[in-house]
Amino acid sequence: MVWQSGTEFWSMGGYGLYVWGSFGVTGLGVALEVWLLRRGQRSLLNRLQRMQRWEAQ
Amino acid sequence: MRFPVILHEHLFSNPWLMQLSAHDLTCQRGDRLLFSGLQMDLQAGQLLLVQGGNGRGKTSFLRLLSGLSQPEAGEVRWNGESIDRVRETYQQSMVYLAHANGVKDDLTPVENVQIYAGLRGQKRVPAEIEPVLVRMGLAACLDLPARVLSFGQRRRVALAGLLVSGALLWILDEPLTGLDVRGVAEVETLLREHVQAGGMVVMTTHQPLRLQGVDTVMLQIGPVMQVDGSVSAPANEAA
Amino acid sequence: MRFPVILHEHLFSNPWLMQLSAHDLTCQRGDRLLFSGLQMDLQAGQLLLVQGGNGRGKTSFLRLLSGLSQPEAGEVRWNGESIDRVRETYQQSMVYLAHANGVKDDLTPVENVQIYAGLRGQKRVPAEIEPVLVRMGLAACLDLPARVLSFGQRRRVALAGLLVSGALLWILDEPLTGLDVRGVAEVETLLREHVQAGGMVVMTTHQPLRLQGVDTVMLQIGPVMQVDGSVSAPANEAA
Amino acid sequence: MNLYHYAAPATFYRLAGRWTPWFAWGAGLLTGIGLYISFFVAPTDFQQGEAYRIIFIHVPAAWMSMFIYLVMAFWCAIGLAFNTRLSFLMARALAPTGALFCFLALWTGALWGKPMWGAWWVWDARLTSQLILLFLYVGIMALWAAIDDPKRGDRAGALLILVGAVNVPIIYFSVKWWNTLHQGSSINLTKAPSMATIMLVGMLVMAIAAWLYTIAVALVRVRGLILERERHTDWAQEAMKALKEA
Amino acid sequence: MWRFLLTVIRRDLLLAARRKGDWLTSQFFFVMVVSMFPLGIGADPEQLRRVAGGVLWVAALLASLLSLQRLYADDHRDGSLEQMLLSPQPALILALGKAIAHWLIFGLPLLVIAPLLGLQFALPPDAIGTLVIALAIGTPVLSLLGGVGAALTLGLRGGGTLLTLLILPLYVPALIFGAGAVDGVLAGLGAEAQLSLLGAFMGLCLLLAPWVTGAALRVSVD
Amino acid sequence: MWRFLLTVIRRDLLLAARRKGDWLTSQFFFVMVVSMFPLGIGADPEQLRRVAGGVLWVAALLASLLSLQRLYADDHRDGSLEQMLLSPQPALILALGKAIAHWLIFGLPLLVIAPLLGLQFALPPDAIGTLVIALAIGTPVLSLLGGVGAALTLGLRGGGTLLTLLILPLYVPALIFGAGAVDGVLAGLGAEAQLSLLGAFMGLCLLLAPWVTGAALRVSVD
Ligand code: HEM
Ligand SMILES: Nc1ncnc2c1ncn2[C@@H]1O[C@H](COP(=O)(O)OP(=O)(O)OP(=O)(O)O)[C@@H](O)[C@H]1O
Ligand SMILES: Nc1ncnc2c1ncn2[C@@H]1O[C@H](COP(=O)(O)OP(=O)(O)OP(=O)(O)O)[C@@H](O)[C@H]1O
Ligand SMILES: [Mg+2]
Ligand SMILES: [Mg+2]
Repeated sequence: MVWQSGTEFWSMGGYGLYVWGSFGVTGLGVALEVWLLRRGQRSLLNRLQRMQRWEAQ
Repeated sequence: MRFPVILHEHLFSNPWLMQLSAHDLTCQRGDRLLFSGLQMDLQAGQLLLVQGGNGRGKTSFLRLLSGLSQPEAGEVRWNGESIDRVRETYQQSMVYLAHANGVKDDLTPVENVQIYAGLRGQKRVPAEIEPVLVRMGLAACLDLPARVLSFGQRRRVALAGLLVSGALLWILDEPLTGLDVRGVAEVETLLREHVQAGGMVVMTTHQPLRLQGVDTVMLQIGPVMQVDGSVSAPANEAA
Repeated sequence: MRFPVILHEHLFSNPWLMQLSAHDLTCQRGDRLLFSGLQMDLQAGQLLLVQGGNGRGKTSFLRLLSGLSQPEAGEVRWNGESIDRVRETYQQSMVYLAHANGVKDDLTPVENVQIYAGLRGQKRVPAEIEPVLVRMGLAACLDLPARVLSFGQRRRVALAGLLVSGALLWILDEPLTGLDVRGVAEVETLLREHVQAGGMVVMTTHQPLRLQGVDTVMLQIGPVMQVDGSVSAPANEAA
Repeated sequence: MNLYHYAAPATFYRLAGRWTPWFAWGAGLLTGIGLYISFFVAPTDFQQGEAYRIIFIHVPAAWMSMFIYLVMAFWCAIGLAFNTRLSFLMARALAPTGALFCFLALWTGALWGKPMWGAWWVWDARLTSQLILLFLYVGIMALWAAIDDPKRGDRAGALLILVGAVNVPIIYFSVKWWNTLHQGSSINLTKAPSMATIMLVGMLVMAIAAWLYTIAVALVRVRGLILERERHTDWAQEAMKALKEA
Repeated sequence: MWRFLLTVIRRDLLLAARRKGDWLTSQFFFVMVVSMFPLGIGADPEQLRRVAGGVLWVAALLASLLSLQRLYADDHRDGSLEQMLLSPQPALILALGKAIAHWLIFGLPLLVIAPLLGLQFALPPDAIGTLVIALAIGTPVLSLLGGVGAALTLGLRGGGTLLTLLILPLYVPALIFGAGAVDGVLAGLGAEAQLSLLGAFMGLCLLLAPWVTGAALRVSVD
Repeated sequence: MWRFLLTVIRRDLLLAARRKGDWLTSQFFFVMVVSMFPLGIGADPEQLRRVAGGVLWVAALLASLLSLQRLYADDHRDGSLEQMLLSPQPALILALGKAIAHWLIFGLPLLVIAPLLGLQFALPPDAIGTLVIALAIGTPVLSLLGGVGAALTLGLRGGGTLLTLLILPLYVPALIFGAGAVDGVLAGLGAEAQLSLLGAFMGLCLLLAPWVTGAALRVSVD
């Protein structure tokens, strides 16, 4: 095991800001993309249905 | 004063053999199906009048015919061959007048027409062009920049361009917009002369046209419209 | 379906007292004198039909009336006062439809009309606007960007803008361009309703108009034109 | 095997739906393993301290951003040559993820650079060409966003991507050249001197995870695009019904 | 009058929102011009820091020019400018509304991006702070003065380039004070004097520019 | 085909001549951007000389962008682009003709002005010579690549700024080799290598760009 304690893990030898900044933003970016994707899917479905109903008229 | 229309001076041994046809054309704009399965056949010496209400797809159809846009399905043929394959010959024999005039604001009518001919590979000197412009009623504006011309006068410049092209097939999208009564009469004469000399015309208009003696084919896009608001069934559309 | 035209909802205690007149108007464009000494007088409940061939100066005249350009000599008066002096009241009661539609390509018809009204200081919710657009035959295009509309449909959006404005005086430069037969009939109805309700209209067109029952005044700019090409003497022009 | 069969939208839509979960779960699993290696297995670097752990994101992100662009260019070339609509959709589906990785490479690089070089940013060849790649991605997506007509968007975007694909290597070498000519190596992009095998393994695991993630996301996106384009067809209507029930 | 002003602003914001991403491109242009410079002049951080203020300001001017070209031109072409001028409110209000909308779309995002670019050029934090303040005071000047130029060149052949020609000289004071403020901080001289001059210039523009723009618009549609 | 190519070129030159002074404004823009810099970054001659190559090249890129916005846009709007595409010649020739005309109008005058500006920045004569040669090789690249961007963004919302976004990154090699050549001379390293790379890049563009532009034009009017 590399880490002796939780605090040591979070401080990353003084580089915590940089390391967690990198991993954090990466996580955020991926989460954002997945979220946008899901929302996009849902709104696409709604839009398609609306258009279908409209075309049926 | 009448000047002869300069007609198919080029290439064609016999214009009477030419033929334009559309096979199963489908046109979709955005998510809207404008028409599908449209058939059309036009011989030399005929005029095709495309009819339909606003937004039914007349302009879209003419753009397909001219090759500017590609159909969703089906194809347009010139003498039996897809226009994509014979693009060069086809475009040599065809002119297209759109809603927009294609007139450069900074050039005079004469220069506009001259360049129009040049782009089609023809050399025209002003002396050849001026009579045509005079015939189109622009005698007083020969050396004004097109910018200052009136709405109808700009349309006339575009029409003059067609005339000097000597093309066999004219595709005209509402050529009468903005023309005064005399301009309309002049265009009617032009159409008659062109078709009777073996030319072909595809055109749209919302105004009444007097085309006595012209072999006219009708093509309805979308439902037929009566003024009282009733709508009859589509004619050429396999909806 | 018919929806009432929203007419002069505002300010005017009695629209029937309004009057638009032109006094000794002279218009020069470049080195060309289009007309001079032109007189005109229009009362509420009248329609002024401005006639003349292409490039005679109809558009130039309407722009003078609307205050967009300044005459070389003479003046335009609204209720007896120069429109330069009463610009605000005048513009409140007037709408002007030019050759260009003033329709924003990126907005939907509803938004276009809404903004048009907003610029005139009026708040309109979509529910008020949609019926007007439907009346103008745009039911199927309410939420398309205007960019994809056809030529005639864009003109219809501009006309709908006029309708919701509720203005008393309409200045219309060829309102019929690009409209199909049903659109023309619709505009005729609108004009009739508007004038008969005490509105005023100044308009040009090259197409025949059926205006039975409308108090119509004619104004000829330039020589009268016959289709056979003969030209009769100018009517209102002191050339 | 008939390739055209798989290129048919309906078939591909169904296949993509079947594959997506596998890729997604694979990505999740490998990310877990990769993160475990990055933080709990890989030892501290004797030169850079703990800051070097950024490498486990930085390098996969940088790789992906470049690779995705190449894949897009490949699909566009196929699309233009054979007029297969599906290929353009693939390019469209990949671009946002490519841009994301490009941004992440820049971001993590900047965060790495501050402790290592004392500057968030230097105008080094790699960094600069990465920045330009981001500009290209953004340009492509802006072009797509500006064109409503899907067919026109497909082709215009494809032309731009191909022009970019010719240009990116030229840009890279030109920047590299420019940099080496101008300044002495006051700052070097030094690799960790001896990359321990375990670091390499961690990076590879993360890179594969990024791959699987990209594929999963792109498949979902391409399914949406297919559905949108084909919604007039019968199968698409049925698929929509099925989706609504789910 | 308020309804009119608000409609003008809301209209332009709506148009910007509708053209997805379009409004962002002028910010991207800013970023890109700034990033081009190191490629042109070399990567020496010391040298970059010294030119940073000037480069950022010049890029801001250019970006504003680019977006200004379409401030009135689009409306003019499709006839909606005439319609706006025919509305019952004075043209002054129209000009003010358009300038405000332009600043919201163009200037505000610039304030957010500028610090990041400052970092790329290795500017110290206090210089970055000054840069942002200077931009906050200076970008309204760009929108206001730019409106004058856009109105004057409306519908002229070559309007876009002519605009540049007319406007860039007028921008000079903003450029000098703005870039000067940043350089002042870098040189340890402080930036108050430059910033207050910039503020005074902004006030002057706010008073005069809408009025001139309105008049120019009337002339342009005649 | 020659008649067509010549007509296209002659047409654009005629249009430029007719809009008196308009074509010169993009040169003026160039001059002005370059002159703005000393205002922004201070007047130290040593520093100015060092940034001169980069500043001149960046200004040339920006000036070309400005003029490119209207390369096809005007023709598209008034319908004459469609007419040109409907002429019997391939769109490739059209694109080539437009690029040549653009270079004659934009690039050629630049070659005349650039030495004067070089003097302003206290460049030595040999550096100025290299600058002119580099511009002579590099400006056709700007016209050719720019044509691709102009064709792709035709008629789009925010075409002008979008064009910038698409094209500036592609210009990077021209910028680097061009500015590098000048700096190479200043540093006493010679410029042959940079110039020949620039030449190779130009050749590549000449081969590919008209083709892509033609395809893009067809796509854009569809
Ligand atoms: C914003 C800043 C940065 C950017 C845009 C960037 C970009 C890149 C790119 C594009 C690669 C992939 C290159 C390849 O595979 O050939 C890469 C790899 C790498 N980068 Fe960065 N980088 C940045 C900062 C840094 C910093 C600060 C360090 C370390 C001090 C670093 C260390 C590495 C290492 C070790 C690799 C792996 C090299 C290899 O596998 O060949 N990078 N970076
Ligand atoms: N992206 C889109 N989404 C939905 N509908 C569209 C889209 N693009 C075009 N359309 C519709 O396609 C039609 C195009 O019509 P077109 O211009 O061919 O009509 P037209 O018959 O020439 O009409 P007009 O007589 O007014 O000139 C319009 O009804 C328009 O609303
Ligand atoms: N600078 C100028 N020099 C000479 N003549 C000019 C100049 N500017 C405009 N004209 C002329 O003034 C007239 C303007 O006409 P206007 O646009 O008012 O005509 P109109 O009656 O509306 O015609 P249309 O029916 O075609 O719309 C045109 O004949 C034009 O040639
Ligand atoms: Mg039409
Ligand atoms: Mg008129």
